[in-house]
Amino acid sequence: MTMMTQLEAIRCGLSEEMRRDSSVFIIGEDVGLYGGVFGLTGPIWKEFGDDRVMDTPISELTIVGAGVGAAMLGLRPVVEIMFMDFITLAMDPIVNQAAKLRYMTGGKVKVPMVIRMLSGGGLSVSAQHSQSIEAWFAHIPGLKVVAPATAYDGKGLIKSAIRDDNTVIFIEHKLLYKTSDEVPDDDYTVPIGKADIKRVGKDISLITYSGMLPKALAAAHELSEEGIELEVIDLRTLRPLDSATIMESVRRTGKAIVLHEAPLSVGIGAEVSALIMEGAFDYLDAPVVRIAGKEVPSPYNDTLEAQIIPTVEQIVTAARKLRNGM
Amino acid sequence: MTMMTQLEAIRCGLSEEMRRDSSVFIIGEDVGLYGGVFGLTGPIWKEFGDDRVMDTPISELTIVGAGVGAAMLGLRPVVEIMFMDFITLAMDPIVNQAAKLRYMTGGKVKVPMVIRMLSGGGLSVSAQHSQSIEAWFAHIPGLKVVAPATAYDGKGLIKSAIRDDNTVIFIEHKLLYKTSDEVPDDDYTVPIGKADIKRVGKDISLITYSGMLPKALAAAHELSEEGIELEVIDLRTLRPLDSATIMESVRRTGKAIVLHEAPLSVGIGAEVSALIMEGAFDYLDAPVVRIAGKEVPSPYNDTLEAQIIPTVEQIVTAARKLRNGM
Amino acid sequence: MGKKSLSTEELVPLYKKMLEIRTLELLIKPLIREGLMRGFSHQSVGQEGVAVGVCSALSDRDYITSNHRGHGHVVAKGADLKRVMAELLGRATGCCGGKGGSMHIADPSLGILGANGIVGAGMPIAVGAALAVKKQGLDSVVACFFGDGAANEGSFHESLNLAAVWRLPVLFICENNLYGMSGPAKKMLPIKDIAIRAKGYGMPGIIGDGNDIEEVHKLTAEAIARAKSGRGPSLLEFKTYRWFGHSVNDAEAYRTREEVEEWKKLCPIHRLRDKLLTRGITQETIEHVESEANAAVEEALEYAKSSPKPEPEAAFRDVYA
Amino acid sequence: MGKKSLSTEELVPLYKKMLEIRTLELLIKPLIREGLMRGFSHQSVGQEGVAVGVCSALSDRDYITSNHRGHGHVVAKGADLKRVMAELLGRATGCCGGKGGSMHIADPSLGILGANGIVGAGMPIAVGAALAVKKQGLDSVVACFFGDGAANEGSFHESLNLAAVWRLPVLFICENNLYGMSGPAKKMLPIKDIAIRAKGYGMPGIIGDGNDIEEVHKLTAEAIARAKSGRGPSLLEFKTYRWFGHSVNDAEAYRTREEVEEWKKLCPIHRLRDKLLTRGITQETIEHVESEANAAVEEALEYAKSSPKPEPEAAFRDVYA
Ligand SMILES: Cc1ncc(C[n+]2csc(CCOP(=O)(O)OP(=O)(O)O)c2C)c(N)n1
Ligand SMILES: Cc1ncc(C[n+]2csc(CCOP(=O)(O)OP(=O)(O)O)c2C)c(N)n1
Ligand SMILES: [Mg+2]
Ligand SMILES: [Mg+2]
Repeated sequence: MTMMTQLEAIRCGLSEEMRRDSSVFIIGEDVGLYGGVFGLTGPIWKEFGDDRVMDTPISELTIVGAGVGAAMLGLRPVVEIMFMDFITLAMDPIVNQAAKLRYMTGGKVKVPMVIRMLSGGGLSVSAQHSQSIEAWFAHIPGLKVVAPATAYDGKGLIKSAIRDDNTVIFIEHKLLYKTSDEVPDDDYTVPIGKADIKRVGKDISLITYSGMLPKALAAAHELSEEGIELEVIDLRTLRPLDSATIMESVRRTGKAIVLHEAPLSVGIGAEVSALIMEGAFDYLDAPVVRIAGKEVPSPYNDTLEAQIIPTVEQIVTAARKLRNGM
Repeated sequence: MTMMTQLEAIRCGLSEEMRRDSSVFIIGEDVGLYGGVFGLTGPIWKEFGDDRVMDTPISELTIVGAGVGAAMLGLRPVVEIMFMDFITLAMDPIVNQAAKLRYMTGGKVKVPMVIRMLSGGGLSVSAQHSQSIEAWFAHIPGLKVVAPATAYDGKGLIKSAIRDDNTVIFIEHKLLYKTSDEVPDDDYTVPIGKADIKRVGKDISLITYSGMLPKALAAAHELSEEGIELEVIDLRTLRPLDSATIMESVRRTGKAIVLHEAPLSVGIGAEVSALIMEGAFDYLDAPVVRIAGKEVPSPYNDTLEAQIIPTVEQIVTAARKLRNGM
Repeated sequence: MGKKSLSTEELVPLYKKMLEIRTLELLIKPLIREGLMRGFSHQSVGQEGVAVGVCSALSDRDYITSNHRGHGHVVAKGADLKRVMAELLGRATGCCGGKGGSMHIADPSLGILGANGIVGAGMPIAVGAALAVKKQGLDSVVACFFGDGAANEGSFHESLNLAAVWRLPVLFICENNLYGMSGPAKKMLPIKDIAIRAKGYGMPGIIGDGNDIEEVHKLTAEAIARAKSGRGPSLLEFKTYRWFGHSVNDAEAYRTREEVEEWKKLCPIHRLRDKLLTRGITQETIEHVESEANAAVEEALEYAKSSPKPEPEAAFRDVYA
Repeated sequence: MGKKSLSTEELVPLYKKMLEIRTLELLIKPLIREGLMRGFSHQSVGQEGVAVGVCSALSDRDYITSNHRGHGHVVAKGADLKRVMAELLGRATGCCGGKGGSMHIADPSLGILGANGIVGAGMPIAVGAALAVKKQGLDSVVACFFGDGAANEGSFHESLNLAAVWRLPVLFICENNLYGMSGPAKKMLPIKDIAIRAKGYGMPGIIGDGNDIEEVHKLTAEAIARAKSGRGPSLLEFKTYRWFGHSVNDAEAYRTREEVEEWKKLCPIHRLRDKLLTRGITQETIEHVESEANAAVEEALEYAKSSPKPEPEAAFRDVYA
C-alpha cells in the first residue's frame, strides 16, 4: 500500500495499463510535453513518448471521433478532453457513434475507448470550466459512466475502464486530484457497476459520488458526534447504477439523501430517488431528500460560487431534519 | 376554430409571429425552397422569401452559434436542426453560450432564440434519427424546454417561445405532425412552464408529454371502460417543470405513472418521480411508476423498434396493477 | 496498388459491380412502396463510377467509411449483396441483423467501417482508423466517402487537418454531386472546387470526373500509393450527379429536369459499356455480365424476402460488448 | 474607416492603450499570488499590437468577439479599465458583476460581445452578429479574435464558410502567436500560414506583422472597407508572440528562452515608442502618456480593490431574462 493523491493514482493506473497492453494509448490536447492541465499525463509521456501519448490539435470532435475509429480497429484509446465543458463539441462521436455502433451493426464491432474529462466547480473558473454534466452520459444506452472519488477507486476504475470493451466516460473532479488515500502496490481493479459503502451507518443512507464524497464524509463525521450515523454510499459508477447496493442500504435505514454537485433537475439524484421510490417505497420513513447544485451557471466570484455548491452544513441540516422526522 | 394538424399549427404560429415581428427569422438546413424534411417551413418560405427563411450550409455548430450572435444583437432567430440527433454537433453554442451568456455577463445580454428539432421513433429511421434527448436540455440552467403534443399547444407554444427573451428548445415529434385538433383562429399563446390536464380523472395521475400523449389518452379511454379514471397531465414544458399542477393532481389521486419515450435512466420521468416523492410522499398509496423507452438505441426493423417504445398495453397494465394495489 | 490503370479485362467486373449497384438502387423505391423497406434511404444512381472506381483501387486490407448514401460504397467494397439486401429489408440475415438499415450498413471484416446517418461523422472515424493502421504498421489505407454538403461540416476541417499533420493514410473522397439535400454546392460553398480546400491542409487536392471509372481508379491509385509511402492523405473531389431525389420524398424543386437529363447522358455505366465495346469486349460478354448482375440482385432480393425477421428479443442484444 | 493610415498624433493614444493593457496584464500574476484574483487567466503581453491595432480601425458601432486571452481586446475596444479590473477581482462593480471573470468579460453596449472560455466559440457568434448587422442594414463590422490553435476547430471552418457564402461583414482576426496552450502551430497545422486557408473560403487571406501596430491598423482598415462595401469577410493573420506562459502555471517546456528573448526584441510597444520619437513626438509627451497609462491602471486597481464584493444573492440572479 502506498499513500498517494488521486491524480497520482489515476496516472499510475494509466501507466500500468499502458505497460501491460501496447494497444492502449493516450490522445488529447497538451497531454504530452505540457503534461496535461494538472500535470497528470506528463510523467506518462516521459515514459512512453509521443507515440503513446499523442498531442493533438484543438479539435475535440475529431479527437473523440478518431478514438472511435482507432478502437474499431482494435486499439484502446484513452481520450482526454481536459474540461468536461468542452465535451459539448464532441457529443456526436460519443452518443451517435461510440454508443451505438455495436448495436447498429448487430454486434459486429466494439468500441473500447475511455474518455477522461474533468468536472466540477470550486476553483473560480466560471461557467464554462466548472460543469458537471455526467447526467447526459448516464442517459445514453451503450455508454458506461464512472466517477471515482478516491485514489483507490481512481486507479482501480481507470484500469477497468481501459479493459472494458465498451466506451467508458471517466469523470474526474478538480478538487479530488489532491486528496490522498492508500493504494495497493499490485495490480487490482475496481469493478464498473459496483457502488461502495464508504462509511457504514444505521440511520440514514447518503448516496453520492465524485467531488461530493469528502463533504459527505465530513458531514457523517459531524453527525456521528450527535449520534446520527450516516451510511455513505459512493456510487462510483453512474451507468449502470448499482441499484442493489442502494436498495439494501435504504431498506435498512429507511431514510435517504442523494447528494451531487450537478444541478438538481434531471440529475443523477433524480434517478436515484426514483429508483428508491420503485425499490424501497415500503421501507421509507420519509421522502428521499435531494441535495444538489443550484440551478444556475457557475459564477466566477468565490463567494458566489460557494452559494451554488452543496455544503457540509446543508447535508448536516438535511440529515438532522430527516432524523427528527420533519 | 379550425381543425388542423400539428405541423400546420406550428407553421401557422411561426408565420403569424414572423408577420407580427420583423426581427423573427428562420435559419436552418433545407428550410427554404425544399421546405423542410416534412414540409413545415415551405409555405413560410413562399411567403417570406430567402431573407426570412434562410437555407444554410450543413454546419449545425455554426448555425446555432450564429443564432446566438444574431440574438445578442436584437434579432429573434428560430433555428431548425432537423433531427434532434444532430444537435450533438451544436451543444456548445446552446449549453456554453446561449444558456450562460446572460449570467456570465451579469445580466448584460439576452439570447432570445428558439431551436426547433424533431425527436422520437416510430418511423424505422434507426439509431441516429430517432432519439429523444430532451433530458439533456432540461438539466441545463439558463434554458427553457418545451415539447407540445397537440396542434393547439404547438401553435401556442411556438409563439410563446419566440416571444420569450431566453433560449427555448422547442421539441417536435415526428408522429405528432399528422395528428389534428382544433386551433383558435386568432392570436393566442400557451404559457411556457404550465402543464395541461388533457383528461380529468380521479384514480391515477398519468404524467407525460410529446409523442406519448396519444398513447396516454388511448390508454385512459380503454381504462375508463373498466372503471379506472386516468388523469392525463401533459407537461408541455420540460424546463421549468410545472410542479404545482403535478402535485395537485397526485395529492388528489394518490397514484402516479410517468410516461415518456426517452430511455428510463436519468430521464424526465426520474425528475417527475423525484418531485412527487418530495412534494406528495404522504399522499402516495403506491410508488410512482415510470414507463419509458428501453435502454437500447433505436433499431431499424419495425418489430424491433416496437419493442422499445412504450405501448398502450404497457400503460393499461401498469394502471391496472396500481389500482389493484399490486 | 501501385498499378495505376486497369486492363480492359479488369474493367469488366467493375462494369458488373456498377450494374449491381444500379439494379439494387432501382429496387429501393418499389420496395418502399410495397412496404418491404422502411425508414430513410438514399440512392446513389448516377454515382456508381465513384464508388466502384475508388474501391477497385483498394485491396481487401483497406478500409472505407461511408455516409448516408452508402449502398454503392459498401457493395463496391465487397459487401455481400444478399446480406445488404436483407439488411435493407430489416431481416435477421442482414449484415447488421436488421438493426442498422440503409444508413448503417457495415461489415468490418470486409473493411467496411460503416455507412453513417450523421453527415460528416465518418471523417473523424476514418482518421482514427488510419491512425490505427499507422500505429499497427499495417499496409492499409482508409478511404472516406462524403459529399459536397459534408465539406461544410466542422468534422471535415478537423479531420483533414489531423490526418495531414500526422500524415495518415487516408483518402478523403468527396463525391461532389452538386447538391446537399437541396442546397446547391454553388450557394453553400464560396468556391467552385472543393479540392481547393486541400491547400489549407497542405495536401494534394485532386479533381476528377466521377463518371469516368478509369479516371477515378487512376487518381485513387495514385493517392493510395502516396498514402502507403507515408506521404500522407489526399483530398479527391469527384464530380458526379445523383439522378434521383435526395431521398424517396423529394420534389426536386431545386434543380431543372434539363440539368438531370444532361447528366444522365454522362452515365458512368453507359460510358464504360461503350468503352468496353470499343475495346473489343463482345456484345455477348456485355450482355452476359448484365444478366449476371441482374441475377445476382434478383437472387439477393429473393434471399432477403425469404429471410426471417429478427426475433423481438434481438432488440435487447448488442447494446454492450 | 476608409482612411487607412494613422497620423503620428493619432498613434499617441494607441501607444497609451497598449501601455494600459500591458500594465494591467503585468498585475495579473501578483494579483493571483495575493489571492485577489482567482480562476484561470491568460495574459496577452507581447500581443498588444494586434488588439489595439485592430480596434483602432473599428468604430463605436463595430463589434468584437474575443477569446480566453481577451483582456487586450476588450480594453482596446474601449472597455472601462475600472470595470474590467473590478471584474478580474470578482467585484460587484465589475463589468459582469463579478460573475464572469477573466474569460468572460463583455460589454455589448460598447460592441464587446464577450471573451470566451471555449476555444473557437466566438467565431459562430461573430458570424451571427454580422448576419444581424447585415439584416438590420447597420454600418458595422464584427471583428472576431482567435488564435492559431483555434484555427483547427471545426467552428473556424464552418464560420468562415458561412460568412463567405453570405458575404457577411466579419473580420476573422487570427493572432498567430505560434502556440496553442503548448502545441506549436508548426506541428498542429500542416501549413506555414493560416491565411492560406482563406483560399478554401474564397476570401482574402492577409498576413501582417502583429507587432507593428501601423500595419495591423492599415490591413484591418482595408478589410473593414471591403466588408462595409458588401464584398464580404476577410481572414487576417497577424504574427505575434505571447511573452508569458499560456496561463499563470506553465513551465513553458515547449519553447526556448532564446525564442522568447528574440520576440521580446520585437515588442510592439517599444517599436511604436521608437517610431513616435523618430517622428517628432517628444520624450516628455511619451513620458506623460506613460505616466497617464500607469495612473489609469493604478486608479482602476484602486477602484477594484475598494469595490464591494457581490452580495451572495447575486448568485441567483441573471439566469433568465
Ligand atoms: C449532421 C447532419 N446534418 C444534416 C443531416 C440531414 N442530411 C442528410 S443527407 C444531407 C445532405 C448531404 O449532402 P452531401 O454531403 O452533399 O451528400 P449527398 O446527399 O449529396 O450524397 C443532409 C442535410 C444529417 N443526416 N446529419
Ligand atoms: C474547446 C476548448 N478546447 C480546449 C480548451 C483549452 N485551451 C484554452 S486556451 C487553449 C489554447 C488556445 O490556443 P490559441 O487559439 O492559439 O490561443 P492562444 O492561447 O495562443 O492565445 C486551449 C487548448 C478550451 N478552453 N476550449
Ligand atoms: Mg451532395
Ligand atoms: Mg496561439
